[in-house]
Amino acid sequence: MNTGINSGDTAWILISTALVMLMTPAVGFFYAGMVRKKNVLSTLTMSFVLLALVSVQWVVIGYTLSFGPDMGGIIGSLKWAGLTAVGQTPNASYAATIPHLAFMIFQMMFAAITVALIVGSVVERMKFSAFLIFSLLWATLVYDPIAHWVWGVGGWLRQLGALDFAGGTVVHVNAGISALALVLVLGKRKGYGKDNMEPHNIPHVVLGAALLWFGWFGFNGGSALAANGLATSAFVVTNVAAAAAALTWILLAWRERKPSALGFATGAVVGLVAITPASGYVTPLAAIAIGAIAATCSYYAIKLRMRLRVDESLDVLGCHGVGGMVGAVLTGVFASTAVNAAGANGLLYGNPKLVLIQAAAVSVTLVYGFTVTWVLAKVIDKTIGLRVTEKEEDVGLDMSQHAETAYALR
Amino acid sequence: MNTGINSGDTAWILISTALVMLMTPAVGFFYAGMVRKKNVLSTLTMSFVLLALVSVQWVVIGYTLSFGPDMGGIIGSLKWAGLTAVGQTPNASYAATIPHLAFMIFQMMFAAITVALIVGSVVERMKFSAFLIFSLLWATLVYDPIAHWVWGVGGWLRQLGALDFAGGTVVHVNAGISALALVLVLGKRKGYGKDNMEPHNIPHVVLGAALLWFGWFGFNGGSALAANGLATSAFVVTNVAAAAAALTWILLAWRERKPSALGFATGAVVGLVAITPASGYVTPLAAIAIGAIAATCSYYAIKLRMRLRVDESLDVLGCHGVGGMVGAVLTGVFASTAVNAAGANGLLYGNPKLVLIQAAAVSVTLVYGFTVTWVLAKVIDKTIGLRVTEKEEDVGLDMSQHAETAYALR
Amino acid sequence: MNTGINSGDTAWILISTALVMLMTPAVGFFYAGMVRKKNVLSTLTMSFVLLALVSVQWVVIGYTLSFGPDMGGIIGSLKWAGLTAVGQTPNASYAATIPHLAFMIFQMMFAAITVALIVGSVVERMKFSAFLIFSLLWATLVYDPIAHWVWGVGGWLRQLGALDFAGGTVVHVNAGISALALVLVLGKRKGYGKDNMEPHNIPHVVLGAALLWFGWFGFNGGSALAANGLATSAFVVTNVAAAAAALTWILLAWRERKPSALGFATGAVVGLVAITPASGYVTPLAAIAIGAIAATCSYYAIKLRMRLRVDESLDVLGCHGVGGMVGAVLTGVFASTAVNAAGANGLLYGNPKLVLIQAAAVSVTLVYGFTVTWVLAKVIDKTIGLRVTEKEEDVGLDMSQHAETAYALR
Amino acid sequence: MKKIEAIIRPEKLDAVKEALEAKGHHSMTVYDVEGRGRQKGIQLEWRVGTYNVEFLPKIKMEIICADDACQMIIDTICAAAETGEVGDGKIFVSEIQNVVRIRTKESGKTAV
Amino acid sequence: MKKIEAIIRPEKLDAVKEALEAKGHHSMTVYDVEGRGRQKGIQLEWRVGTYNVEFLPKIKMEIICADDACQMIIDTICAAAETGEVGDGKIFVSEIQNVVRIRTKESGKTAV
Amino acid sequence: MKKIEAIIRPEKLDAVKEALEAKGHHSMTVYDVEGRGRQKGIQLEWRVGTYNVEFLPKIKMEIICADDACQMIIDTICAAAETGEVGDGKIFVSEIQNVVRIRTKESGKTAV
Ligand SMILES: Nc1ncnc2c1ncn2[C@@H]1O[C@H](COP(=O)(O)OP(=O)(O)O)[C@@H](O)[C@H]1O
Ligand SMILES: Nc1ncnc2c1ncn2[C@@H]1O[C@H](COP(=O)(O)OP(=O)(O)O)[C@@H](O)[C@H]1O
Ligand SMILES: Nc1ncnc2c1ncn2[C@@H]1O[C@H](COP(=O)(O)OP(=O)(O)O)[C@@H](O)[C@H]1O
Repeated sequence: MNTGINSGDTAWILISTALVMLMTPAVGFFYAGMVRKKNVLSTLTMSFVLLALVSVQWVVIGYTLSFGPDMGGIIGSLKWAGLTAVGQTPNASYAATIPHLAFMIFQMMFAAITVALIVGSVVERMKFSAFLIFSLLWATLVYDPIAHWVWGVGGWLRQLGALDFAGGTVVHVNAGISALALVLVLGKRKGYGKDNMEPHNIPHVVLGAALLWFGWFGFNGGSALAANGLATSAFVVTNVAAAAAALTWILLAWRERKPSALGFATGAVVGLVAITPASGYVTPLAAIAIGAIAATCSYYAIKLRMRLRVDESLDVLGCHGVGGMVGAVLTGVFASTAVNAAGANGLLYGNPKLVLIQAAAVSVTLVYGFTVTWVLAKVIDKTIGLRVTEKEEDVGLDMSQHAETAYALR
Repeated sequence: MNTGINSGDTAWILISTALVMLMTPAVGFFYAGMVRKKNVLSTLTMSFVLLALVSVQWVVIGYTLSFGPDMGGIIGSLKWAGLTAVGQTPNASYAATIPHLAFMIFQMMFAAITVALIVGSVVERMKFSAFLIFSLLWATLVYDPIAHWVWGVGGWLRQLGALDFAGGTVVHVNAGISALALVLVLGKRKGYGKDNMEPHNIPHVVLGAALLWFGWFGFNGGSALAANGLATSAFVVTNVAAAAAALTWILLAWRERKPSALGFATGAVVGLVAITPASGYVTPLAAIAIGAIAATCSYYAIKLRMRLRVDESLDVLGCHGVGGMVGAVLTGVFASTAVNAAGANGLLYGNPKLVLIQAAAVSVTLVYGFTVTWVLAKVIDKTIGLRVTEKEEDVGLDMSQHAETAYALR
Repeated sequence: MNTGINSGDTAWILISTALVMLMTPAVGFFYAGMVRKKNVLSTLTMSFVLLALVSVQWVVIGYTLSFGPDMGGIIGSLKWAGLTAVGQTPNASYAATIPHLAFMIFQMMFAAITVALIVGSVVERMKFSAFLIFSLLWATLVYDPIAHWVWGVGGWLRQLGALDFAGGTVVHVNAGISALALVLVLGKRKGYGKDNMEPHNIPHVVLGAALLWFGWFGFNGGSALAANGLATSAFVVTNVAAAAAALTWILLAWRERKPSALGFATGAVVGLVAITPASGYVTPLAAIAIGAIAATCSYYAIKLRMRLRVDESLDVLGCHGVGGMVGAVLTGVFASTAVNAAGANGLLYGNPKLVLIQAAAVSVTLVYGFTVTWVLAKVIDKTIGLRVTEKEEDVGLDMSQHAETAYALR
Repeated sequence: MKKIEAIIRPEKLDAVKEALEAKGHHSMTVYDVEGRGRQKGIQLEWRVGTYNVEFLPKIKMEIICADDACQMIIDTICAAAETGEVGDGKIFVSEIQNVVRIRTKESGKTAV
Repeated sequence: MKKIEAIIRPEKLDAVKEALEAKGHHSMTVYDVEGRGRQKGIQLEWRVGTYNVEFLPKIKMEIICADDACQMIIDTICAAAETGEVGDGKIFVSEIQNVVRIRTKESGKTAV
Repeated sequence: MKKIEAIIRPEKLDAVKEALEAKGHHSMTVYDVEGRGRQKGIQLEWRVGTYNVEFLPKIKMEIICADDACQMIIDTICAAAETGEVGDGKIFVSEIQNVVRIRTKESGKTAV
């Protein structure tokens, strides 16, 4: 009955999918802890709703655009719309030993979390309706094409030989640059740089970070699409890079003042981001280096962003964009066919060209992601408007968008 | 050594069991966020304690009553009491490729969560001691028999051909109707409809919903009892139905006022409930329909309940009962042997009879669950009393039942 | 390519590793809920940071010291430093069907959580810098050697025939006794026994306990290093012992006053601890006995500790030390080769000698753990100092060590 | 004008609010406080045994009213907040010199 | 000396603080309260339908000041806290007999 | 009768409570507030760099007492709450016209 299905691989991909699913609400808690009390539910809901929204979009059209039969290297055809022909038997081009549906839903969770990452930049001021429309369009017009280019059979970046094991460019660089584009249209929060904008609940941030770390084992480990040595290797380097980055971050902060919980959590996430593209190609020692370098770059990038007074509020670009770029480029440095025969050697193993290919893939994502997002944001802004009114912003989005308050006094 | 044990299937059932275990404290957080601050720990503890209580009950007697050698289609014999003869080798009648103990503990978690669902109806006023006694009796006299009828080898509803992949009737309809019966005896909360009964911490509700969604992959996916195409299919439709229901719910609310976080979380859970009986038999597109229909029914059912001023406090019947019924009946509509050869075709595939069988299984559960629960509740009420005193209710159950307060000021 | 790798076993060990990883932040929440509001982030960070710190230590030197080629039964050589020779193919001496890296990272998580357990004794007063240095040294000088003795190929306690399935002595007895030694040097909290030291957020404690219970399935179930009957058996007894212990605890408390959420959560953890060494060797009924006995011992041990006015603040010794000792000794009583042919029979099955061997292994751990920790603590105290200043303690460690406050008012 | 500060049991808030409402008084400001008085602390459950909490949760209700409404309000609160056990709370009365309604800038009695 | 107690909308805190700062007044104490007044309760979303919340979140600001600064402070608060809609809040003024600075034990006007 | 409102450092609550207890004064009501005064805001750690918090956590303690106990209580609080650094807080004293004990309806001095 199970034509070629391996139960161990299937178990691993299913549980990995569940782990990645958890990351979407987890990123909600990670972000919600950093906003003011009046915007907690808004932030949580903006993340969590994407799991719902993108799940339906993916079934209807997203999966076929991203992974459906290739049309000119650019996009998938509509042949798999509504999951027609996507069933319980494997699709060998993507994963020969698990049901095609398992590959489909694993990828679905990637699409959902990617959109959810963008939330971090627009918290505390974006209209819920506009956000839903933006997300639907962004998933369809930005995420799906890029996913096709990098991972789809026939996708042009894949042909080029770019390595992106679990989504450094597709997910993180993409979300980071799009977050910037969106925020440039949306504008700063009222009172930014003047009013008190304290993180209201840092334990929520820590909870989010813990669940993200946990979920990331599925994100990277699952990207091997089998429960084998490669999955294990990806799992190991994921953990080690997160560890190295978190330690690096608190040491950088300590040099200047104090090592904070917020910094620790941020560093961990940056490490997880940075190892994502590299996770199927590098050794544990390389992972330590990648984590440490990415944390340093991200740390100073956020410093710069703050000095420029851009209210890219929770640093999606600074964490995910920068982390993803550093990771993608360092994949070009540290990749080794000793880890993954199906990969390639990087600079350190005598193949400097890989760095260029990686940089090219990053650049394409930056340009495409920024441009399309900016246009999308402008169009929505001119039509239904991106932002809540000033008064709604004052009162808070929990009340104005959802008619709720997160915490009652009794 | 492992006679016929498949490691992939075993890994999947073990992790699924862990996922379902997490649902019991998760439902505690889901509920606890909706009560007043003075009843938080009471609500959390009432849920979580059932994991402990039912685990021991299940080992001693519950498993053998539910799944032990059949006696007349009605109940299991006591041959497997204390797990005698339940060991590391598979029991082929239930699951041929995993240890019998794995099947046993997977089912244990279902029994625990089912009782925990009922908590939602009695929060803020039921005596902890009475609740423990009720739960023990209910698990033994209501859950175990119904589980035997539907899932036990030789169970009479199973013979009838009723389809209940992961517990739409056994778990959800059963918990929902029993919650109603219990509450009719227990009575309303003091001040219901007059005093302020704001949900005290909606992030807790969101956390609970996120963990429930996560855990439900084990609930439904694990019910395939193997890591195969069917498990994958169940996993996929679970996610999709939850997504569709959550979106439907916030759209319904939006038409009237605002889309709330509380509504989103509720909708997601209703979708998860509704797909439960259907999850091994339907396609992803059918799952979208099931989610959307169930959310609509549940939405209006709760409206009705509120208009009737019945204090079935957190709508166990409205969410789980209604969701379960809709799901069970729609299984009769959408089931397809193309998804699961061991299932049956439903109305849409030319077999209207299945709808009737499904409705019959639901009705039996409604009648049995309601009657026995009502009698149980009456007996406990007349003997030790179901309710705390008025003063204890005023002060809150955290203080009066547990001598604790959930949050200290410093 | 996968020489002898079993995908089901690998899937199980990877997910078990992820589950154990989650336990480190989980223990952070478990502890953080019990401290005052001014020390929440300090407590959370002290736990979570160990995941990062020990992960790097383990890659560099910890794994090779613990599991590397044996030197005289005492310690591993440095041959596997930096994970040299630890790759994707199995190491048959440890686990023949999973990648060596999978075994490595599974064990890494054990090292991390063990150090994190100690946090409970020193909360609200230990300097963050001193804590990091202590942890690094303790992991290297205490944990790694003991892990080698008990689990390393050639380790002398392993040769002796001591049974410790998942770390009763290595992890729990070790952490418990070391916590005591550390606290004897560190001293009481200012105002201990006089000032108000209410647990500030009991839902955090419940969340921590729920995630610990969830993660423990990986801890014990994963210790079978395969997805088979033994893993299932370990999984089952883990759940049952936790259940029995939690129930026992609230019954003990109820006899005296009230059954609290805090007591329930504590009891559950003690049950999980106690079954840890026994989990691969005993039946579910024995697990009920072990859980109930351990809960009782631990309950009265903590009572005694409080009467002695030792500020071993969150009872690492009382919960983990006592639970681990009871579990280790009862393994000697209840172990049966019917459960695990590779184990041994205990007292009840005609082999009283096993009790002595178990007691010996416990004693060695007590003596070694206490002595080395005490010396370590003294050295750090005399050099950089273990404790924050009195003023820093007054203001709280969140502010003084991390320049943060956990919760903002708005 | 007078300021009435009533410290009451948290569980009595709804009853007091409704009693005042019934007497036609609607406006008030409330907040959570902790108090010590004749009522000794309470024992709460620790993991094992108990610990003592000396500050008990109370609610403070502040009402600004015209001089002639003062006694009625005090009586109403007393009646609704009483249980007869230690810890029922206290009412403090003081003088307010002026009241300003921010919205309209009215001041004095008409602003109450 | 006077005590000014202003009950304002939470979202106006920053504006009021800055307005006072601009007028040279820096010191104050604030806390969260809940209030009822002319403003009717608000309807919040339940899972289905809504429920009514009668106590609305407000912030109470307390300022002790010299008699002659009092009117200026009141005016500044009124100007900054006003939206013109019901619920803007109120200001209560009362007499303070003495002020002591804990650090220096100064008392009276110099301690304000 | 007098009302003493003391704004103190949160970490000094236990010390002040014990000092008053030692002097025989037991009753009080406390709550969390945030304050600004001479003490400048503090810098807290953000993910990178810091942000400024202008309102600092303080505790407000309210004690109603007979006129003759007033000075003793003020002195005791001052002694126990002082650190000598900016931010130690202030004490405000005002007049209370009446006190009512809800439980017994006693009023005036005997109710304090
Ligand atoms: N002298 C006081 N100063 C300030 N608050 C007081 C004073 N006396 C009582 N309170 C407040 O009133 C509450 C109830 O007082 P208590 O003496 O316990 O009860 P009762 O008035 O019934 O004897 C206390 O918890 C405290 O908040
Ligand atoms: N008499 C009063 N006593 C105590 N607090 C009051 C009183 N009147 C108003 N308040 C406080 O002022 C707030 C605003 O009052 P409200 O009547 O709603 O607005 P407005 O003053 O704009 O008409 C209330 O929420 C309440 O906290
Ligand atoms: N004029 C005032 N009005 C209201 N509260 C004040 C006033 N002055 C000081 N406070 C309160 O007292 C606290 C301590 O005052 P601060 O000036 O910082 O310290 P110090 O009194 O030691 O100079 C402040 O945080 C504030 O809560």
